[in-house]
Amino acid sequence: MRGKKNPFPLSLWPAKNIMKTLMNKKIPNFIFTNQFGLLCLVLVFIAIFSTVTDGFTSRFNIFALSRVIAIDIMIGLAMMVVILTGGLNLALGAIGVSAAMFGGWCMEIMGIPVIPSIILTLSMGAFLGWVNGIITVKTGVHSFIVTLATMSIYFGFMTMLTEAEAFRRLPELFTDFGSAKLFNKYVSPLLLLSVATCFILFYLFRFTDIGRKLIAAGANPEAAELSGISVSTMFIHCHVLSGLLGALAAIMLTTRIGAAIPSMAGQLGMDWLLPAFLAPVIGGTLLSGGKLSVFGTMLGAVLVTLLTNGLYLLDVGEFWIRFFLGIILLFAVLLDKAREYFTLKSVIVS
Amino acid sequence: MNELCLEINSANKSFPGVKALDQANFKLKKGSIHALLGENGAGKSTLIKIITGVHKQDSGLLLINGKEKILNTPNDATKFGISVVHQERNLIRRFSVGENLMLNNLPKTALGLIDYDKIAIQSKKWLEIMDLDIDPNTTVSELTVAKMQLCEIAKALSLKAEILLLDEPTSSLSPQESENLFSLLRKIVRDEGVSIVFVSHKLEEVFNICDEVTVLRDGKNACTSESINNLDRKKLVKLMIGREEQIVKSDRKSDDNKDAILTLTNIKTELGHKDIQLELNRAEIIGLYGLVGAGRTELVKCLIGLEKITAGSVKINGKDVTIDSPKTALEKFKIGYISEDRKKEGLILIHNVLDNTSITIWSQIKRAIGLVTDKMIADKINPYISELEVKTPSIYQLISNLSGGNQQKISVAKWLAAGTDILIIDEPTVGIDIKTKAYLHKLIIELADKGTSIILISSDMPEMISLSDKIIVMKDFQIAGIVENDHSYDSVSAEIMEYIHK
Amino acid sequence: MNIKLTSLFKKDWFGLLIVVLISIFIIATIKPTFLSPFNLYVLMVSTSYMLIIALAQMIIIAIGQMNLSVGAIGGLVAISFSGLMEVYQISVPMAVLMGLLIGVGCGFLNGYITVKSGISAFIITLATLYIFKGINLGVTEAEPFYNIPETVKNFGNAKVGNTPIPFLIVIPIVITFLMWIFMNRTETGRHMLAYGNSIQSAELLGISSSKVVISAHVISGLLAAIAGMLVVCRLQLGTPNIGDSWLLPSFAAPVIGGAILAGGKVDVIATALGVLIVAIISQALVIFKIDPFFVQIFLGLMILLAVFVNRYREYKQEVSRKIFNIE
Amino acid sequence: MKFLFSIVASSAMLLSSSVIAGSSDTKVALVPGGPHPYFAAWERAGQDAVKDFGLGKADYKVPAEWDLSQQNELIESLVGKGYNAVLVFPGDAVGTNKILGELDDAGIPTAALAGCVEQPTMAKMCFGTDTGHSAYLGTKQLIKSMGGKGKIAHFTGFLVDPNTTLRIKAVEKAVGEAGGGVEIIQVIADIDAYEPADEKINAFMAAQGGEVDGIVTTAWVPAVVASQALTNMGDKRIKMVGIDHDEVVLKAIKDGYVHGTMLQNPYGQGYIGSYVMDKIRGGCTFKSNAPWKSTAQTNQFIDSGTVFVDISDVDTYVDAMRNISLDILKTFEGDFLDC
Repeated sequence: MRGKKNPFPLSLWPAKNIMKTLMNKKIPNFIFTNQFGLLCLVLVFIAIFSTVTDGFTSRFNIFALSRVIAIDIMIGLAMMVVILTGGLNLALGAIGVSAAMFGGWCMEIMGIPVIPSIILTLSMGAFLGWVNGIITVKTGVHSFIVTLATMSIYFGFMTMLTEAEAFRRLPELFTDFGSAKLFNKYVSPLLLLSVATCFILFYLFRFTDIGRKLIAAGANPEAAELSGISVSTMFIHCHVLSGLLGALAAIMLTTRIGAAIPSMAGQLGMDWLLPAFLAPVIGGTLLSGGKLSVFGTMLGAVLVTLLTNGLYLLDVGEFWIRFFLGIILLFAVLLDKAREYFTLKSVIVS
Repeated sequence: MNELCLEINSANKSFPGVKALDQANFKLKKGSIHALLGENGAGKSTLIKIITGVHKQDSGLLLINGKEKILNTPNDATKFGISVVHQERNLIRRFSVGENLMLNNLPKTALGLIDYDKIAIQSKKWLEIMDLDIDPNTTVSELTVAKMQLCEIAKALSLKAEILLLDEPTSSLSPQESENLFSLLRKIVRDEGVSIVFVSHKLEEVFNICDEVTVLRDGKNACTSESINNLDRKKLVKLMIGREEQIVKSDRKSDDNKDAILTLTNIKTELGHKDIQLELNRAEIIGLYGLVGAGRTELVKCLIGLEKITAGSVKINGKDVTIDSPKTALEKFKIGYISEDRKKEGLILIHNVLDNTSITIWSQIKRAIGLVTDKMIADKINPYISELEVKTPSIYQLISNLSGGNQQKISVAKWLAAGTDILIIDEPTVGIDIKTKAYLHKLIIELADKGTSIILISSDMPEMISLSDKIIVMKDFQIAGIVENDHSYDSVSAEIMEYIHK
Repeated sequence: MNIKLTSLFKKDWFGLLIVVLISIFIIATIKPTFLSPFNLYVLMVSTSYMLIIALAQMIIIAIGQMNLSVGAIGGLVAISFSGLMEVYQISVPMAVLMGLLIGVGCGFLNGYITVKSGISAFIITLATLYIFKGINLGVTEAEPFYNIPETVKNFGNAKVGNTPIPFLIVIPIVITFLMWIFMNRTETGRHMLAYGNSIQSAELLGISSSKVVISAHVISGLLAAIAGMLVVCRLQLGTPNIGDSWLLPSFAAPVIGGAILAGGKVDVIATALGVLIVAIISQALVIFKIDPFFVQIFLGLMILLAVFVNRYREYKQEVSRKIFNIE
Repeated sequence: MKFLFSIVASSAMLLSSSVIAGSSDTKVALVPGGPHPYFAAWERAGQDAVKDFGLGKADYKVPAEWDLSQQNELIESLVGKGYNAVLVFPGDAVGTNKILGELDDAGIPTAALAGCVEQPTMAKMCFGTDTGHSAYLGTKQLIKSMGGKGKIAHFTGFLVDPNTTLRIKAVEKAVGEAGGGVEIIQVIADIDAYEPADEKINAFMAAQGGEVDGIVTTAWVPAVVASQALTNMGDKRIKMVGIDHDEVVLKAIKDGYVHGTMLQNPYGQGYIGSYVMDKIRGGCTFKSNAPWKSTAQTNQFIDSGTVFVDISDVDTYVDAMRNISLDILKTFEGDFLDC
């Protein structure tokens, strides 16, 4: 069934398109997109968990869930922008932690007020991302290997400079933001921040020339270069953006924990890698680059966090969660290959 | 004696939108050296791919020593005794020569380990046949290109190959090395009973060693197994490119206001070009003609900044400029390049018509904070889509779903939308159906009339003669000669041929 | 004679051997206890399992792929090995066999899915990393297995006669020798390197890529399993977080040993010397009381440096091939 | 999808057959900082508390890794599941305060167990071994066994563990009071896991083994690995004071390689902690003039007792710990609570 319009790979559903199709009663093409499938899956799991476990819909759990989802979305977005180039950013966790510790140092030791410190933290993240970008582009080495090396370099330097000491006395204004509650105590403001970032990125990739160039460079670097796009600059932009979003995710995690702790993203920041891969890949971002879905990544992050929380509540044993996430990642990756195979194999319209 | 060791009769093969082979046939006599000739797009490479098992023919038979064989993978071809020596070598550069020769059945010692001494002895036998006195333990990467090629032929012999296919074997050999290769080829045909399919664009080599010639043109046989002695250079060239179809008499008035928009003076490039002179006037079409490996595409890629120009000056409207990237070429000097490889360098297959056509104009049409909506783009590109009559259900259709002809129209529309002053078009009509081809020719002429200066690269002689005002003939990365085109096919094509085979 | 010498110089491992000898000499002059029997013993112990881990990654680099689940396989086998002995009182040889089988099984899974799905091994092994670690945590609930049979414990501390050489290093040395034989003297080994060099020409020679990829991953899984069990002997217990810190060193040693990550060029002896260099530097840091986290920075820098050097060498070759030599 | 449904269905049945509920509806969650042998005693302590005090539940739940956000996530999901009292070993002296505050808003009493959080905090109390004092006593014992002079090394736990800084300062204090004859030549921290501990301690013994005369270990895993190292080397010259009651350490004491060990009281902490939580939920509050002790981190500290065990009483350490717990329990309500 060739839909009237095969949507631009990125868009969830432009408003006018839905209205038009509803009027002439044809199934909107959006039904077939990956994002709709995810939305149904999320709703199904919400239904299951709220019936099977009593604590799921409690105010406390929803609030806690909203915070974890917020951070996982941000981490997913930070990895998505690098997957766009067909590459990977293993140093995402290390960049986030280093930026957050730098921010903690600014706020606690240097006494810099909160807002300038946050700006400094974000620029530190962007700088570390820029370093990844420059090395990858200048040497032509696959970004996986470059970021594998920079992961341990960044984390090592951070730990040496801070002697693995946490910054615990952060200003109240900063730490309260993490536990503030909105919509009569159901949702954390962090979630609003993440959703807002999603819309900003959606606007960037869907409605601006830079965004379109980033996607084109990721899809076919040779063709993009010959069409007047400086592919190396675009790849560096992606890594800078990834570093920035990684720093933002780390700031959100720091407000949540209330302290900037070296081990917040685990050994070498590797704990971030699972959520960072799961959200975009489940969300429909092609691992070979050139196709991404911002809202897909958001829904991917929601689905993963929902599942983890549900498994915790179901007393299935918190230890088996990592196993399930591994299985889901494998299925998502196999699905991703099938999707890529499907798009290229479709029928020829002469 | 001369029964056929390899026979292909009435093979057809078509790709989306174009028929590559149309009832082509090929007969290789045992113990003979047979030349397979044809210009770009004549179906030569498709036939080679069928012989070597890379592609399967849609219909038609392939017989080896009289028995029909089905080749599903390149491996089957090797099994049935057909070996190939490609341009890009198939040897493992880090292994030793001996190991490369024996890799698929390495001799083992009693313990099942590789016996390198046995390898040396056994491989020595094959190397001697090729007069290669190199120690089998030297690693391949230390050899010269010529020696590597001889090793590859030795490997084919070690695989008990009866039919040896050499694809442009002398493209990176010095004349002296080529001569050595030819004498060896004659020797192995005589002594080893091997038959050789020799694919080359250097006609003097064909006359030097081949017994028979098959020429392909537009997917059909211009001649089949013609013996070499009743052919001379002129007749052969005529077979290769002689098409009597009428030349599109372009009513281009040759106005002689010579304001040069682009001048290249004694250009040398990193890739090996030497003292290139070129002057492109406004609204003029210059043709760059040459055979495969003449360095035309490479020259153009240096011009738009993909590769480095090491010496000489590039002037745009008389001013000295340096173009360091396609981005500067497009944005500062309005130079566009339509690539010959549509699928890899021209278009983004997984994106739709809207994106591919507008990729060059996003930064031009963006509003505040970089805003570029689908509607803005659609308004800008729809006129070009309709003007070029691109058949697509909607502008959101994926490029991979369009036919070859429509894809080529999109890659042209992309640059029309960008509004370039200088447009470089590389092999515009390779693998395009006749109707679209004629349409593209008309379009190129209209473009020039409207003031765009065009550099046309093509190895399609009639296309070149009907379109370009002036034809520059290139050979071995240098300019062999410049032909003023008066659109009379015979005189111009003869003059070009003169330069090609000087 | 000098032909022999020059060809020696061109070998990767010769340069590394010089670096190892010089660093030992420097450290020993500054701190004589560096050469004390006990210190050599400790050095050899930490080198022992690291050597096998590096070989487990090296064989995958040989075919131009990457195996992120080396640590997870090692950890899973470590807890299964110790768990079987503690919970089910399985005899040591039987437990060793089952441990190896688990390693082979995990390796086969990695190889099979990579070949059948056509997805890059890096992504597949990232997913199986979490699957194997998930099984590990699920089974042990993060509790180590303590009472390991005496024979295993003794093996962990035993020394060869009264020399400082621990039994633990004997197996890795044998395995390194076997791997050298495999990579340089067996057909499958050479086919793997050929595959790593260029998949297209390997297939043209009738080398089946699925056989090569699956056997490489199976061997990698087997080696990871052996390393996991050696660590259990060393630590005298099976703790779930064995293998968590293996990823970086498993890449650093082969890359220091001149391996090309794109595949086709690995050197067993150079990799072993790479492991030795990492061990010596880490040991030196402790002696000179330098911050232990410097090891992380050192490993990262070494990977980048080695990758740059290889990239530069490849770039040199590429340029020379591209220029049209018409002289 | 079918695969996931089957998991959900099977675990739902599992849920219904949980432990038989006691009279009171208090459901205590005992949450350590991460997987570690020290906390194993909490599991039994919880089960005994349910039997002895008739609690609804007292379950020992372990985060998969030593990671504060994983500990927070686990606590949040436990509260979501209905646990209404939380005893926590702080993943970070300040970081954990944040979640304790949020639990308090939700009306759930919390207390720090075996490690304290820095004030101001919403934790009702900090009930654990005075780790600083315990390290101080241990170092004193070590110095005594070394004859008052020599060089010592100090191996301690994770930097994220709130007790680590207390222990490092306490060892320095004890050495300071030894009149200059004793000197700390190296402190190796962050090695409370087997692989890093094994690597670092053996590297240290190899490099500085000759110069060091005494070793004080103030964390479980380093104590085990150090005792093992001394036993392997058969070295009785170097004196060592360990911590906690791992059989390897106890065996080394019996064999004379280790001078003694500072016992903490994990069982008592879990047992009495659950009791206090039940009382608090029952409406009791802490007396304003309760006999709190104070440490560097908090002045709402109750000492769960520590005792030095050497070769003489190494076999009877279990009774020693048990007696301490019973004494504390007997007088607890009288001294601290008014209900």
